[in-house]
Amino acid sequence: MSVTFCGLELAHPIINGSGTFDAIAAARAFGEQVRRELPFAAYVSKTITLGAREGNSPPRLWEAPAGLINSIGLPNKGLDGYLGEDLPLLVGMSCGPPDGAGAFAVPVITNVMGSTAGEFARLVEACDARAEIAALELNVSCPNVKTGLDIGADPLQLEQVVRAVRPLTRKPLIVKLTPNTADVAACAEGAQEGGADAVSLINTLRAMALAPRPAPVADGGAAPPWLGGRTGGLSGPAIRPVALAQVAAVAARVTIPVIGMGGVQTGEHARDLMDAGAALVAVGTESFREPAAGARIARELDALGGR
Amino acid sequence: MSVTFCGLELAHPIINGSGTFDAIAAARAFGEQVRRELPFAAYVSKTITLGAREGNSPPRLWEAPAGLINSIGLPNKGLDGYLGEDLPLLVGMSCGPPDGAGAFAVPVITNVMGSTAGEFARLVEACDARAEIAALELNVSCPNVKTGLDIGADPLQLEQVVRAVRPLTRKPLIVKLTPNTADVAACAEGAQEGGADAVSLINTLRAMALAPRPAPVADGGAAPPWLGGRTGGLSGPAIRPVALAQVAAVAARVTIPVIGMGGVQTGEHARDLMDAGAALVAVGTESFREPAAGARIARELDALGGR
Amino acid sequence: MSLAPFSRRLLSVSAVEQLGAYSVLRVSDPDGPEPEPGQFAMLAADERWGGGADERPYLARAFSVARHTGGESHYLLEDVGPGSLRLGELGAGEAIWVLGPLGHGFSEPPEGRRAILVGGGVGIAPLAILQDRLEDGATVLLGFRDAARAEGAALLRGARVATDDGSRGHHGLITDLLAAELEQGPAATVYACGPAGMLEGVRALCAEREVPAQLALEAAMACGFGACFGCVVPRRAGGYLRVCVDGPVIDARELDHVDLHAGAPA
Amino acid sequence: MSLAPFSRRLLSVSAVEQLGAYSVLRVSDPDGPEPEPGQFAMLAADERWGGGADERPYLARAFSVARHTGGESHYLLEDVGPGSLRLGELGAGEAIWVLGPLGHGFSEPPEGRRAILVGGGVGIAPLAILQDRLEDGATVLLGFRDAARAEGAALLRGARVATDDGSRGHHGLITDLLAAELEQGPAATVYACGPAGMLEGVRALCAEREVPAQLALEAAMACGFGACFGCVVPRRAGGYLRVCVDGPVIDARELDHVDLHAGAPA
Ligand SMILES: Cc1cc2nc3c(=O)[nH]c(=O)nc-3n(C[C@H](O)[C@H](O)[C@H](O)COP(=O)(O)OP(=O)(O)OC[C@H]3O[C@@H](n4cnc5c(N)ncnc54)[C@H](O)[C@@H]3O)c2cc1C
Ligand SMILES: Cc1cc2nc3c(=O)[nH]c(=O)nc-3n(C[C@H](O)[C@H](O)[C@H](O)COP(=O)(O)OP(=O)(O)OC[C@H]3O[C@@H](n4cnc5c(N)ncnc54)[C@H](O)[C@@H]3O)c2cc1C
Ligand SMILES: Cc1cc2nc3c(=O)[nH]c(=O)nc-3n(C[C@H](O)[C@H](O)[C@H](O)COP(=O)(O)O)c2cc1C
Ligand SMILES: Cc1cc2nc3c(=O)[nH]c(=O)nc-3n(C[C@H](O)[C@H](O)[C@H](O)COP(=O)(O)O)c2cc1C
Ligand code: FES
Ligand code: FES
Repeated sequence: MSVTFCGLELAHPIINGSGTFDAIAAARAFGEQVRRELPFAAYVSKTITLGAREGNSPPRLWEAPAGLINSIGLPNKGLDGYLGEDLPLLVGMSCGPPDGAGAFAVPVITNVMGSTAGEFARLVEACDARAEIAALELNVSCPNVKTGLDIGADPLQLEQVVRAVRPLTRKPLIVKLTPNTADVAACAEGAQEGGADAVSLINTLRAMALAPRPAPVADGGAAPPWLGGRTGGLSGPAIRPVALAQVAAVAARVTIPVIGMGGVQTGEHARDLMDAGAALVAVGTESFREPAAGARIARELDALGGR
Repeated sequence: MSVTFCGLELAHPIINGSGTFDAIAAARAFGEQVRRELPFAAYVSKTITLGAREGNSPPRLWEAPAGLINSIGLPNKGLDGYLGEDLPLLVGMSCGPPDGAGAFAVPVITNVMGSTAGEFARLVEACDARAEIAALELNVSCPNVKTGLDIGADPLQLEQVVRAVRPLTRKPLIVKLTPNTADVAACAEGAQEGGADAVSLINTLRAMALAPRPAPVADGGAAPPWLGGRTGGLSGPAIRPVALAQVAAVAARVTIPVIGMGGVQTGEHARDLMDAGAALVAVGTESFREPAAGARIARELDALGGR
Repeated sequence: MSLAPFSRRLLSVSAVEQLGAYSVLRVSDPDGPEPEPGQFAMLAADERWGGGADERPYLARAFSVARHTGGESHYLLEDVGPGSLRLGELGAGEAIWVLGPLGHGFSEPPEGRRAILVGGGVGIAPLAILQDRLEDGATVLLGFRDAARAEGAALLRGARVATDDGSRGHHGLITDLLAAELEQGPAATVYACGPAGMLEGVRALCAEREVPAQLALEAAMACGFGACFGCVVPRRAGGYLRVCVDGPVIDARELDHVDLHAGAPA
Repeated sequence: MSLAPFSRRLLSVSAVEQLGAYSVLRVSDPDGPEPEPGQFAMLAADERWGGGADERPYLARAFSVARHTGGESHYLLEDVGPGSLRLGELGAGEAIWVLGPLGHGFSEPPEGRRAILVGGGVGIAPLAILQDRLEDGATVLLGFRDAARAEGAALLRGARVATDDGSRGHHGLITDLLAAELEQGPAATVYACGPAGMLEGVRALCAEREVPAQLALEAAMACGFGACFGCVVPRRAGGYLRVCVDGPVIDARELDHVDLHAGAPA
């Protein structure tokens, strides 16, 4: 069931969604076994930005029908902190194939976000210099400083950003598309035109929750947004049907491989995304409910007949 | 708790979402009581097109986590059939205010969709000529014949369409926005600039389901899309957090009133949308689970203190 | 046709009883309208409707009224998914939402024609209440996959049974028995309910012999009262019928064939 | 700190018992690691987790280990929403998913300082297992809203109680009792768990008197093992702490104040 993705040999097609599994923290909670038996065939880092970020003020979570709204705000140590402190702890992890035979090395995919093409370039250059990083994922769900719209929501702008960073690395370049757009397939095409080696989707859907009543709403007044970041992103089973539609639309339009994600909880959900055209499947929110979900899903997928 | 919306006196702020309540069929199933005690303060017709449409081939439904995917395909008798056969049956309905005092007349809002500005113009003109129609709702979730993208997904294009039909009627003109876009607030602004009297949102999120296994998937092959229309639209509780975010974004940007909808099941959900800026709230999928849901939600909203 | 009250009603479960591979859900409904044979109701448990496989069920589920007697409605359940599973778990006294009776039921047999009731699997349900109401009795032919399911035949009186695996009654299709029956006496009206394949067999057989047939169809339903346009089957004359309001009982001549997609894939 | 097995485990409920306004959920876990006082577990019912109010719960819920004895873990539940409601409904023999023990627990009192345990409401839970493990005994001060909740005090031995409505024990805040206690003997270490307002009172009181305090915090959690970054509270030195991996027990000096938003609004 091992697969090759952009030249990387993977034990199985299940990886993690960026920002949904912290291998370093998990090893603190569960011990070193996490590093030897990572539930994912590749490890995607959370989004790294040039400077360090604290993230949004709490509350950061709201449970929705069959889903979760988060407004985490991309807390991270910044590029230097990541490369200096975290990356060394992320190398050398391994995972088992679903059939239990042998162990596979787990490549690190580093997810980065800039707010300009220039920032993206600096991030990509710095990551390119590090042999421990096997591939890069660009998080383009970031507002354009001028228009306020996500860079990734506009096919042309996206193409330009990817084109600008493409020459800076020979490592596989994955573009994580935003689902909050009119035509995600056109965005995927833009990424491909710009030189991306793969696209991944879907990121979370823009969503909101209001403060629960009664407290702390002033009498008669409107309830304010609950999350510190005002809006957040919806993930989990609720978005699975949207993910399937977007993955199918993208896979039908581009020739580069697609990483599908969004609400995957079982091997059948993973197979659905692969049937729709995904080469790999990422698990996000389901890992919160079950830290070893990725390994279970890989086994279930295997039992379904390899895909 | 009665409200005025675009000059219409309504018993309460709860109306139906287009295409989710067929008053004529309901009267066949439940009797004339439906017409006397409609659960909605205004009745929104399903989407009417110039020519008659059969709709998509079945299957048309798929149950999703906390939601429903439909691929109905806008079946309708066409403009002439609607105006000639259905409209006469839709006038004269009444509903009670939540406190049970007296009866209010229920105005008819006719929802229309064209595939070009010209088609929209013909639909609006014909509806304008009918006194039984109190207001018009334009469904702009229709693909532009040239670009394939929804007319309503592009602020400029939307503004042009609205501007073109605006002079053709003095009846209130509501624009039903598509949620499948990068910046729904910009689209709302476009509608307002074009002369809309109100906007309504959200329509369903583009979604997909694959055929359940084992049958009828050929062994080893990929499961095909299940729905006759391949993709469908996701509605119900799953999309409520997305609806809240979009309604809040739109209400913060436009000055015209907003009709909020998406996954509303209770008075609290309606209040949330009103807190986010909606003047009226529409109930869609919840009516499928409970035909009189609209009246219950109006009562619950009333009990919460008027909003 | 009996009209449903314009609101779902919170009723109480009297009992759930096993009947071979099926279960019979009995709901106390002393004040509800008397359903007609072939009508159905949309059912949902009051508590814990949701949270099953894939976070479902969410919508209510359609079930034929199998019997209505002593102020109780009976429904025959086959556990095929999260909705029927949850309903089958209900205990006496638990609350259930009922919207119904809905839809257009069976009509009386025309003068001079005897009734033949043909049921397949859980589709025997509406034939039980039909048998209760038919004054002149009827021939009853019921097909099942296996003997465990064939125990369901006890729902009707005097049924002749066929099973796919031959473990009870005739080894083969129920349409074999119907063909023989029509051979003997073609002055009949056929009332049929069951899987799409069986209904198509019945339809073709009756069409060939010019025997009138009333087919009780199934289709995935979101609402049950004509609101969603989701439950359609193609009509011979073109366009679609809504199974919930134009059916579920449809004159076989309205259909070109019984569409496999009408209900769940078998 | 005890490490959790790297997978949630399907365990079996031994019993759910009422304790005044609370219930005690007992889960059989003979093979699991011994939790340390202050550690917690993420719990979810195996069946019907979902389908409650607003189609929730979806994520697992954090509960402090209140006691661990005889191969059983005990959790103290207050019914505040769909998750705690569902867990409280579980019956003996039903299956429950347990991820844990998680987090960083209480540490031993420094030499020469006696332990004062201060609990509020359902927050008394981790103090029970702490009392079990403290060799030298401890002063126990527990505050509750009313007498029905104050019955929870039976979870610990020798507790002095305060209630907001005066229906049992001291009429007033538990911090009143703590202030008096510290007046008498300031060579103490305070272990506290309860609502944010109470914890802030304890923090301020101890800060003023330079008494060390260990606060067991609550925050909305999606994962419980550092994956989601959702459970943060502001750290005095700037930035945030993740309550699940940096806590839930945090040295009071790390905090500028206990944020009301840390947990649910009271
Ligand atoms: C008029 C009428 C009368 C009926 N009478 C009876 C009766 O008397 N007794 C009885 O047992 N049944 C009856 N049915 C059928 C019953 O309503 C359906 O089988 C119902 O879907 C069961 O719900 P479930 O959750 O148990 O199964 P579901 O999960 O709904 O599965 C049923 C079928 O639906 C398909 N399916 C699977 N997943 C999904 C999904 N996510 N969304 C949509 N479809 C899906 C599959 O093909 C599956 O085989 C009747 C149906 C109709 C329309
Ligand atoms: C380390 C730790 C230990 C804990 N120990 C215990 C314990 O021993 N006993 C105990 O009873 N509790 C304990 N809790 C608290 C418990 O985990 C929460 O109360 C939990 O949320 C209950 O789930 P629920 O579904 O019952 O309630 P919820 O619905 O989660 O409601 C709880 C609060 O969350 C807020 N809320 C409401 N709706 C939502 C929503 N949709 N999304 C997010 N928040 C919402 C509200 O403010 C509400 O008051 C602990 C928490 C932590 C972090
Ligand atoms: C708490 C949380 C944090 C996330 N952080 C990031 C992130 O840092 N970068 C990113 O590209 N995506 C991030 N995501 C999005 C996920 O990688 C994934 O695209 C999305 O959650 C959909 O998958 P799921 O439904 O399986 O969770 C985050 C999602 C969640 C729930
Ligand atoms: C079965 C179905 C049919 C619909 N048909 C239409 C339609 O004809 N025109 C339209 O503008 N919206 C249509 N909608 C969208 C609804 O009006 C509404 O915008 C959407 O369902 C979100 O609300 P809800 O979650 O409360 O259902 C339809 C929705 C459903 C579920
Ligand atoms: S089930 Fe909705 S129209 Fe028939
Ligand atoms: S609960 Fe997820 S990081 Fe703490």
